[in-house]
Amino acid sequence: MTAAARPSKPAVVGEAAPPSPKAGAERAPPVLKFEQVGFSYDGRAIMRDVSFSVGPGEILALLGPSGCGKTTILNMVAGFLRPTEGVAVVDGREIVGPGPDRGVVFQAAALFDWMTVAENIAFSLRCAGAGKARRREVAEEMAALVGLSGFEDAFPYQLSGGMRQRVGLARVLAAGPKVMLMDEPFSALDVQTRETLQEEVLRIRDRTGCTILFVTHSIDEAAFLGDRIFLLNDLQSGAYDVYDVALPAPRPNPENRLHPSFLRLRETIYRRMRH
Amino acid sequence: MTAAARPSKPAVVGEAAPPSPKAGAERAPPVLKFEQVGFSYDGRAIMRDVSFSVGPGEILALLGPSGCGKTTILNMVAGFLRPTEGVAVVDGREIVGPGPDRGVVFQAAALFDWMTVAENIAFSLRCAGAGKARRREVAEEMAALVGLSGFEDAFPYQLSGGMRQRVGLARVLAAGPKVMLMDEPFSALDVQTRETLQEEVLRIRDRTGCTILFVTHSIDEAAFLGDRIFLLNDLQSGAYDVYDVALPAPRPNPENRLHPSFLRLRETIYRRMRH
Amino acid sequence: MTRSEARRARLRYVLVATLSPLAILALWALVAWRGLASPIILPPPSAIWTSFLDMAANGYSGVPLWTHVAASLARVSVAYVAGAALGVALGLLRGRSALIDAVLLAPSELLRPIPPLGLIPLFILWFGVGETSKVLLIFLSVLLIMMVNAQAGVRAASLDSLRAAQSMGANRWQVFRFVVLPSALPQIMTGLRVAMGTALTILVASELLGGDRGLGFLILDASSFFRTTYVFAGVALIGLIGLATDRGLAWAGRRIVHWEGRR
Amino acid sequence: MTRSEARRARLRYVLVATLSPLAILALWALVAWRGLASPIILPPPSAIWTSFLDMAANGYSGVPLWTHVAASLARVSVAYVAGAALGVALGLLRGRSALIDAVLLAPSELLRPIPPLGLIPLFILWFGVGETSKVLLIFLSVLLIMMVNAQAGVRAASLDSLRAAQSMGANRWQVFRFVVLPSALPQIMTGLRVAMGTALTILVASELLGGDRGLGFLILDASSFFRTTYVFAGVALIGLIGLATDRGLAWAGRRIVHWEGRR
Amino acid sequence: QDLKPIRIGFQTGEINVLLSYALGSGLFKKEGLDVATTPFPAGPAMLPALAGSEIDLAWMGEFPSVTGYSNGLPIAILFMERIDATNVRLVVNPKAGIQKLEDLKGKRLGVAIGSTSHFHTLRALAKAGLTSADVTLVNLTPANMPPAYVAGQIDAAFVWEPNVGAMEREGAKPIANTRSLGMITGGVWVGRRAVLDGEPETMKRFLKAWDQAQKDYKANPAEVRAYEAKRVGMTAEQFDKLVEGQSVAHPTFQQTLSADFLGAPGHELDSRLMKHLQGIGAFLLEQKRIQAEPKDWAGLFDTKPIQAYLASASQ
Ligand SMILES: Nc1ncnc2c1ncn2[C@@H]1O[C@H](COP(=O)(O)OP(=O)(O)OP(=O)(O)O)[C@@H](O)[C@H]1O
Ligand SMILES: Nc1ncnc2c1ncn2[C@@H]1O[C@H](COP(=O)(O)OP(=O)(O)OP(=O)(O)O)[C@@H](O)[C@H]1O
Ligand SMILES: NCCS(=O)(=O)O
Ligand SMILES: [Mg+2]
Ligand SMILES: [Mg+2]
Repeated sequence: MTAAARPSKPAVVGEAAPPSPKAGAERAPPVLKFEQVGFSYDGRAIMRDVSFSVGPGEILALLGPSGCGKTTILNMVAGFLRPTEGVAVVDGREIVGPGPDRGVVFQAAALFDWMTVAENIAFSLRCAGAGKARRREVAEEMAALVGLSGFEDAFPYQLSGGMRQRVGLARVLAAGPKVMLMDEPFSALDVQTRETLQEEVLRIRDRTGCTILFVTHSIDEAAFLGDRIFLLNDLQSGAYDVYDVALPAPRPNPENRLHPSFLRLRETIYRRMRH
Repeated sequence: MTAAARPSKPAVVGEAAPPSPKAGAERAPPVLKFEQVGFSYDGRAIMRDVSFSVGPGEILALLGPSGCGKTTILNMVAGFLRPTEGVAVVDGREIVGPGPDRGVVFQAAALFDWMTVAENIAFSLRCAGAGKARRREVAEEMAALVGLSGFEDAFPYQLSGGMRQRVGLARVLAAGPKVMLMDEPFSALDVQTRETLQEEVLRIRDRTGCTILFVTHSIDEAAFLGDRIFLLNDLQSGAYDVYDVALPAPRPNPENRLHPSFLRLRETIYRRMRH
Repeated sequence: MTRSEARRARLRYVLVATLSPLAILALWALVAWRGLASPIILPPPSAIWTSFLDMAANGYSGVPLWTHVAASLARVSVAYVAGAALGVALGLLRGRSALIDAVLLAPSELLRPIPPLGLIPLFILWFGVGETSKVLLIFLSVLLIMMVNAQAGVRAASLDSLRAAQSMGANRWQVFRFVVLPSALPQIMTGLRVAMGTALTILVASELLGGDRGLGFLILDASSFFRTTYVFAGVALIGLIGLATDRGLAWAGRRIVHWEGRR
Repeated sequence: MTRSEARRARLRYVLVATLSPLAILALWALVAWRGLASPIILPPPSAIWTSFLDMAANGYSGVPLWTHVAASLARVSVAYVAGAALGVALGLLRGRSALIDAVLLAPSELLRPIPPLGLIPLFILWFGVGETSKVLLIFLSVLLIMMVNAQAGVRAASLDSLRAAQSMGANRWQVFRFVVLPSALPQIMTGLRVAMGTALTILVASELLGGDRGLGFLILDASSFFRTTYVFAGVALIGLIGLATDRGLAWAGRRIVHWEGRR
Repeated sequence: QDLKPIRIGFQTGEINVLLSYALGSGLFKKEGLDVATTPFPAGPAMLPALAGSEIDLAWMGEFPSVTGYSNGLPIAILFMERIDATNVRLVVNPKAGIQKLEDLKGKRLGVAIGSTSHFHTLRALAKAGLTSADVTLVNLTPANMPPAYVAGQIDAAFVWEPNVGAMEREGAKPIANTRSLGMITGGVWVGRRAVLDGEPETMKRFLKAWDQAQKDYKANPAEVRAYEAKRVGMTAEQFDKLVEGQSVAHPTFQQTLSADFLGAPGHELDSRLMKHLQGIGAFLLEQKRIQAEPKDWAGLFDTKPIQAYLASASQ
């Protein structure tokens, strides 16, 4: 079954999607492109025929059932896994491995247990040769951003689950990559922290123009953050939908959470997910 | 500041709470009781003066900001940590260590990497001396319950994040302890799976009469599952609120999600959490 | 990495791993052939091979070569299996119980660095000059190494998995068997590899305890009679036994600890 | 566990750990005093102490005791530090690069089980009868053990942490330094403990390589002259050095790998 | 006839012509002995075995017998099994420019400190008017001397077969030996006191068998040597050459009781062997390898079994 032949598309698919609200993004060549990508773990195919592309500065939210392949898609973009079929392209070049242009917020935080919070956050700066003072400065700034001021010198095993998750986020924000791959980055956070950070992500995107792939299980979150929502129903048979999110700019505005088109989209997707 | 002196209690506190909807539970002596419990990690106090009790068959939902001490409370109930002040009591006896009467769904799954999914699920049966066939039977049944049929012989590292989390849940359901301590058990699950499992948890409680402490960041989830909601605002200064949830029985009814008192409670708590 | 890429990588690995010792052998043959080293100290590989064939055909000091090999293998394997089993058990116990650790600490750590040569007189006194002494000497060094590794391995057990087991009703023994042991396996497997090498090196010292068979005896005897090519042949046999067992253990380790580094 | 409980537990540990060797010593003294063992072979602790004092005052074979100790410590420490550094580096490299692993596999695994006694003639030929040979012999065994441990340690690096480092711009060296090395540390620390014990046992063999000072020489010499009390005193010194270094390494290990088993 | 058990320790690194023959040809069995042998790498390793009553009789060089006795081991020398006039030799590297003992000054000498190699070396130096301060003594085990020689690490070495032969094959030239220095060395049979005193019949049978072995050796050397040659894996020619090189003599029991060896009964302290052993005692004391010389030197020899055997044989 090819993408074109798939039935019941409630919204436009892939590149044919209407302009995203991020001005100017639609004209530029895509930052990221999957072309009929398939993937198998040890010979067991878990996805086939996945094609999509993401423009510069766009946020693509990935929604889908547990185990459908969201993390696997992120891993292919990050360059940790190679598609077993098709090609994955970033900035016009086939992805052959990980690189600092693509930062990853891992589903399970994946912190360096042997480094303090500050050292974890400033890791990319250390790799780039930044001095001690500069690293500390950035670490403190980022820790404050994710609400971890005062924990800079704690080790990961002294943190709660949600705090670990926030270090994983801060670490990537500090690196400021061109493409951010976020795998359920807010799943262990309370409502307030979560909403604050959602707004923060939008602000950072607006400021830096970075492109974001955002995996979440929260339809609200997908709709509030995503320029488009990629709903992965059944990647094994190559079935997925793409929804356009039409919310007024500036996106970070909390009012958007009550916008009628927001509520409508939420309902549509909820129905679709429960079948 | 003692619990009694705390200001702005929008609802009733601790034991003084009105009868929970679980019939007959209120008269029985509490299964679980915290009396002015305080806890410090390496001398750093993270909570003080926490008192509450949970009756048999009751579900207490714990909501609170990331890092406030929810996991720590569960760890004390489980017997992994000893209160540094006050006493924690289960079934009338002070908690001195872990026991099979209290099962834990860990925030980070904590699966046994060296065992297959089936072996993980049937672990408690193995400890209790159950035979191979019985263990396989229960493992398959529980795997089906959490939507992991067909993955019985996979190892944890071959699963997605949400699948791992479900194994952690299935493992405790298979053990069928008297008290279940669930630490954000559905945080990595999609809406559909999540709602199915929420209803399953309610059904199990109704069938077995077990008592459940349930940590979540979703207000919806807390309200749908909890007989009471324990809102931990600032445990460091001993500040928390308890809300009663009044929903018609049978609880697992999906209609409850649209019940007016459900929606009202959700709104109250949301406001309170965002201040 | 696709399957065919993986197969090709494995092939290249085996190729390089085979060529590397062959290159050393070739260099050695060249040095010997050019007369750069006295043959009584570094005989050419061919002479060693000749001596090996001689021993294979006629034995050494009246005992068939395979009897020597079998005697040594028997000693090493009995000592190794027993030492590893007890060492792992005690090491895990030490890792779990501060009391047991405290009792065993000083005796075992005082003993571990002691050269086998220093223990030989005592072993003769206590266990005689027969098999017991020889096996015990190897046993002891395997035991002490495995104890260190197993105990260190215990520290790798994650707090959460220990807690999970306890709260699912595992008793002390079950926590041990199902959580502590598997968590310690990476270090135990490494310990098994190191201890096997040490057991083989101790073999020679143990055969200083008297006796007229075994590879250790063969090497000692040949070297005291200055039969260098026989010394080399014996040493090469020990090396090959070591290489084979090590590859076996490493392979088993990868199989057994299949989950390591997979997340 | 509260602070005072922890303090009490630590105290009890130190107490038991001190009493346990003292109990053995007392038993030994009793056996010797009751005449249950020939004093020529199992001399009473007091006789060993006397010999120790004799050596401390008058030296052994005309060389002050501390010169023997210093000579051995110098050899062991140079060999140990160099062997551990190179062994860890090569082991980590082998863990990360299949090519390097393939090249080093056969040579190192053939060499590891070979008894030092089998290598001595070659070492004399190549490196003479001076310090170089002795240090190299110890160096080699430390190197080979550390290589096994470091390489095995690499497997403990979690996939996610390696990936995280790469995607944050770490180059090969930085991945190595900041992820692979720390992940391998638990096994490296264990290796350091095992290798120290082995280095001390090899000391005796290395001092067969010529020379008339060092604890190994002292033990060999005293045992060939059947001076059992001196053998025991020398062995006890090596044991104590081993115990002390081991406790140091274990303590350092717990400090360095502070995150192990904490989740 | 019931067999008397006896446990014998021998050295695998030594040339045991008569023992191999006696064992291999069944002489012991014929005399009513049930012999169990235990191989050892060298003499010192036998001392703990004697102390632990693991063996009853042991063949060893005279050095370890003195150290054992001085350390209070309840042992005594039964008889001198062989005397090696040229087994221990001083060999030198011709390239080092050493022609005579005096030329050793300033050279590097391989010795096994504390052994008869060391003892011989000091005598040789003394003969040339030198002391150990005039040379560099390099302490090496005998087996490590040939590699050290080949590697140019030593200019000379004073040591026994087979190591000395190995150096000679590499071009080293002998310039002194036991005989040329007027010394003696060799191998002795040492027994545990308990056996020597408590098992006279066993001792008699052992000595009878040994006497026969000596006679057979004289009568038919080639046949007797064949057993040991086979054990050490040499051809008859190779083995003959090695034995000739040692200039070995096996004193008869009659000679044993002469002043050259253990001395006539009651005159042990005046014998030449006793003087030699006392010289070793003094040397070991000077080298601080023993605490004190034995108070009762005479107890080191026990000729009663030989006397008993000779008495019964002459009947
Ligand atoms: N092992 C530890 N050592 C020291 N401090 C710790 C440890 N575990 C938790 N803490 C601290 O205790 C506090 C509460 O942690 P806890 O895990 O109970 O939070 P939580 O409410 O479960 O948070 P989350 O929702 O993020 O999981 C945090 O400030 C954390 O830093
Ligand atoms: N290392 C692996 N080996 C084998 N199979 C794997 C591996 N990792 C993932 N899988 C399988 O691939 C499928 C997709 O996994 P993936 O982690 O991409 O899911 P996901 O969409 O991220 O799920 P979740 O929301 O639960 O995190 C699952 O069926 C899982 O079993
Ligand atoms: N040839 C050496 C014999 S012994 O002195 O070691 O007994
Ligand atoms: Mg995932
Ligand atoms: Mg938590």
